[in-house]
Amino acid sequence: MSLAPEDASVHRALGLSDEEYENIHGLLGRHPNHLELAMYSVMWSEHCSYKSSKIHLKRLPTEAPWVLVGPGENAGVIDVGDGIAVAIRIESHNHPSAIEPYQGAATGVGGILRDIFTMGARPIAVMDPLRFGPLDDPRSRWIAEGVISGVSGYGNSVGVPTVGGEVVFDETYKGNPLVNVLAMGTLPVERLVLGRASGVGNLAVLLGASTGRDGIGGVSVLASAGFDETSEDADKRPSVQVGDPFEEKRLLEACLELLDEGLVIGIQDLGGAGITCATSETASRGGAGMDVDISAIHSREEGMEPFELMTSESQERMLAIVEPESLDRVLEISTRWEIAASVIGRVTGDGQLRILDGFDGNVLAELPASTLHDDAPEYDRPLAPPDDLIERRSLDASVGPVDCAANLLALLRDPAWVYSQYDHQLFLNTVVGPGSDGTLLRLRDPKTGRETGRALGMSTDGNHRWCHVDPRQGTAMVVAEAAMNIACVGAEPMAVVNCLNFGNPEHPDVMWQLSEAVDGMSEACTAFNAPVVGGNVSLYNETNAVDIAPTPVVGIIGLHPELSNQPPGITVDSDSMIVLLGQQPKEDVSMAGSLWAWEIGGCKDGTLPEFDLVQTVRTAAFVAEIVQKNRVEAVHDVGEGGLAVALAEMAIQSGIGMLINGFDDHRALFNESGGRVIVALSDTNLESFLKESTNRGVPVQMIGRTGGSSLVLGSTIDLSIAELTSASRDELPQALGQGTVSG
Amino acid sequence: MRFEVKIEVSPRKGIANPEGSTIERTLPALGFKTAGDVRVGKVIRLQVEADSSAAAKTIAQDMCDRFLSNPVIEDASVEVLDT
Amino acid sequence: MRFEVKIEVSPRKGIANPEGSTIERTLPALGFKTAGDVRVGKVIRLQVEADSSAAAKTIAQDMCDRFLSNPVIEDASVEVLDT
Amino acid sequence: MSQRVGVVRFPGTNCEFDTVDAVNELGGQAKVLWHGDSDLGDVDAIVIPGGFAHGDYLRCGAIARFSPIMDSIAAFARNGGPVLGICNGFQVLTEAGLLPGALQKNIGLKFLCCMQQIQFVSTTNIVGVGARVGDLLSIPINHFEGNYVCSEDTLRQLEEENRIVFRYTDNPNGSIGDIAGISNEPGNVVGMMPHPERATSMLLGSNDGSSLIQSLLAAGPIPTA
Ligand SMILES: Nc1ncnc2c1ncn2[C@@H]1O[C@H](COP(=O)(O)OP(=O)(O)O)[C@@H](O)[C@H]1O
Ligand SMILES: [Mg+2]
Repeated sequence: MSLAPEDASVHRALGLSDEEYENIHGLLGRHPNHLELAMYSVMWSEHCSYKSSKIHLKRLPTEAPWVLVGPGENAGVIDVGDGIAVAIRIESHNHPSAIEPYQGAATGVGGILRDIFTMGARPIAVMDPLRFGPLDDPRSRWIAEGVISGVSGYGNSVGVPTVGGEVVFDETYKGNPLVNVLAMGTLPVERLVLGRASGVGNLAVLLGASTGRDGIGGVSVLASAGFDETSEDADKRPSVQVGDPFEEKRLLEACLELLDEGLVIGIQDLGGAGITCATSETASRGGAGMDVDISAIHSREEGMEPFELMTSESQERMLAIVEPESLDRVLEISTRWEIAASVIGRVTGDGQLRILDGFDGNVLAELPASTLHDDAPEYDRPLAPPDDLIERRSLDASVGPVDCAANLLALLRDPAWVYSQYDHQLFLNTVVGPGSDGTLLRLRDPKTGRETGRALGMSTDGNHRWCHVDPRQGTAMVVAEAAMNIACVGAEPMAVVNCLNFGNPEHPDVMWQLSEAVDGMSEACTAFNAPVVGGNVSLYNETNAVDIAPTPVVGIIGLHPELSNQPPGITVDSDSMIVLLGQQPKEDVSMAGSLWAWEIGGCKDGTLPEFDLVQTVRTAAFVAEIVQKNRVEAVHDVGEGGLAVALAEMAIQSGIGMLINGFDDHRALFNESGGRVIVALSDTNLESFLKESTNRGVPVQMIGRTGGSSLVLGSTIDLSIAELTSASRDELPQALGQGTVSG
Repeated sequence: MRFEVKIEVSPRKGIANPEGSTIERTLPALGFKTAGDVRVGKVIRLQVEADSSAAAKTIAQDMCDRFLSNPVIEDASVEVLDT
Repeated sequence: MRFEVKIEVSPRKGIANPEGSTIERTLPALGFKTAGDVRVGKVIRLQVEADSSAAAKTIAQDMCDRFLSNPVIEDASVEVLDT
Repeated sequence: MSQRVGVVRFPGTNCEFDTVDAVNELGGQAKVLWHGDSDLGDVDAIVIPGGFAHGDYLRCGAIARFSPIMDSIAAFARNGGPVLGICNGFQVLTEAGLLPGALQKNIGLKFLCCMQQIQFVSTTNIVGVGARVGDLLSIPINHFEGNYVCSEDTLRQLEEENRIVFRYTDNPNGSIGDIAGISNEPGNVVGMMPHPERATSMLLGSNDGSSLIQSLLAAGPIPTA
């Protein structure tokens, strides 16, 4: 093989620093050639190597007796009893979605699903926490509309229901949307497979779509460059990938059939860094090496260069490691599902990843497989809080143009227009779908389909406002909010996955945010006894050198132990009592980080309201229990927009008014002090409920009654249900449903 | 003046075209053994009010770039038809 | 010989064309005040192996009638392009 | 009685197992039929379930209708065998010419997944056993192309021959005449956009779909002219 000594420009153009280049030189004991350099550059990119964040992620709690697979594999896996395991993972597709919103989101869904079936699980749910620039910005509308259509177009067609998510609009995401996608699947515990290649002589079979020039260098270009309006997006055009949900569906069914028949030793999806990543990861995890025949790769275009084939991010491909005896059957199943299959590799015993032109042909690259990720750089980047932190925290976020009724109308936004575009019912598991707090899915045996009488609660949550004000407490509050959402459908937390969406890690304040967020997440996950089983880090979320507000997003999963009927939901009956659970804030509670402060008051800083994590854990446990026992008629947690928004949502969905006493100023109505839940129940049950709640150490307060056709909130708000409804329901269809332009 | 404009939007070369490839895979089963390289695009016809044919083309081109296609993955051609 | 064939499939006159009408409704809001009468169709390009251009057209027409268009809602036109 | 129900699976179908579950739950015996086989085996009825057969590329159902199993289904239908197409299944039946008309994109150009109210217009078909004209049902829809279109002649014929099975009470997709489902003339072939299998348990919000599936199980072959 020809080893050309490198001139400095090549590795830099590929995004490798001089130091990283020296490192490679040392590992190989010689200068790498271009192909080798390309392989290191994709594998050592931020996206694949987590080089800036790894050192912090180690502080997350990751263990519990029910955790079967923690972070580091394609997906986290937990044991939920009855021989059933649940695989779960979340990922970002932020940068691709900024350029081609539909395909960016579509391929985001496709990618995360492969992470799930790679583990041997059938994906049964997707969730899509989405964040866009403001609705009055045309390009942000275009991105939002495209992304939502992309999730819908791909998710519905591939046949996995999208059962929940978030949709947030804020200035901070203008130019840099956040498109995170979570997927969950179930599998019989004994079918768990891991992405490893072992057994010298075993074959690596590339399954699925042909390899084209999609996302060549996409890993480095798309994941490590911010977008500014001056640079022509055109440069990044060839990197866009197009998703094919039909190919994915066939690939999924074929892979599940291969797994059912026990035909694969290991299996790995092809994501970022394509074949380079899949071959090196499977080989090094299995303590093996691999010979890869580049001429065997089925490609979409003529004349593709080896480095293109090795780094292409073409979608809908998988790499299966099979014994030679099984090959015929593997090919038979592939043919039945109309899936292309090529033997592209052989497992070897020497730990080397060799790229060959024909198994007996020229050696194009040769490197120790494990060096591509085990030896990836790890940085302890400088971190520091912003210089003006103290000053910022001293601001009063409660000032602004107070008009409580008008403020309430302005803060309402029903996401139904979004989730009604998603099939959220497929597989007949959706007991509580999008539109309440958590989602609740029947848990059925993945082998027999038999009901277990139990259910899985899920929610995704993020809050850039809280995290901007205080990334540590803000992140803890986000985890608590997620836990409270699933408590509202009767589920107790078991595990968390997270997507850390942050700005440029070369900025010390961004690294500080990330580090603080990790600590806040650790504290809260420990308190809820919900270890982190997986995650994803997305950095360089910036526009014109301005970083986004820190946005850690968590996905939580928990169990409802005994499901006999639908949980109460957020809709109330007439003439019920309304009770508020959880610690009530003082009159002068801080408004910092609240939706009101950002959208109405215009102040983005201050100090977050006090947050009692221990009390919140206790309240969440109590809420889960009363939901399981059907003790209440309705339940809804207080989140964004505070009590006023939560009550309005209940009134709108029920079509029934409320009369609430007290809460006479905007602080009381819109503060976002954590850990509070609204419940509705009948008069006859009230007495005993209040007593029990107090006995359980959960503060409780009777605040009003349902009835009539208006929401009367203290002395400042008296709005008809009709008015509230149109303010909330019409906004998204009016802004996004009428067609959008790219700007 | 009113001009009839025809806009053809097609997937860029090198970009995957799942619809085209699926149709292509189907053709042999229908007895069309001799066809291949299928690409599917969109064609949009509309009327534009403008002072001249050139002005109509400019309007249609703008519509095309900002609304009807995404140049990142699609090529578009605009044609003002004789009337 | 290989011929490049272009097939245009368009919504039948008299049959509602939701895509066209939506674009039409949308255009004014996006600042395109001067356009109307929008119809959205498909264009399918493929290669056909045949002895002559006329033979290629026959094959493509057959494909079109049996598969590529649905006469209940669509009209189709077939064109063999010069090569 | 049509106890044994064949549920057709094309590549891209995704509601086949939900349909199997619903049929089994309601006392039938469902089995999945692969689109590439032409033998229907011993089945008393066929359901073509929802999903995206062949990715719904070109047009929904356009590729599926060429699958080997479709000729057998056509023959089965000609002999009066009960055939129900749900959602994508309805689209396949129109493409295959077993039902008239076509299904276009929703008028709002968005996919729609939500509960929808429909009303029985005709009960002289395989889903109408035990039902009365005017009965209201809440059944989810889940489609992008559910906007039924046909020529005026066809519409008149459907009306005259009492072949409109359901109409929406609040038309979500622009369907001509608010049509949510139709049948062939004898009533043994029915296509409908709403998903009855998704409305078979109060735990999931409605069981109004159960009666339709029970009707299918109760209906025998219908004599054809
Ligand atoms: N992008 C989306 N996709 C699917 N469901 C969504 C989306 N956005 C919001 N939802 C659903 O709408 C409901 C309300 O969302 P949200 O206001 O974020 O809830 P909460 O404040 O309780 O976390 C939830 O059930 C959520 O899953
Ligand atoms: Mg909530």
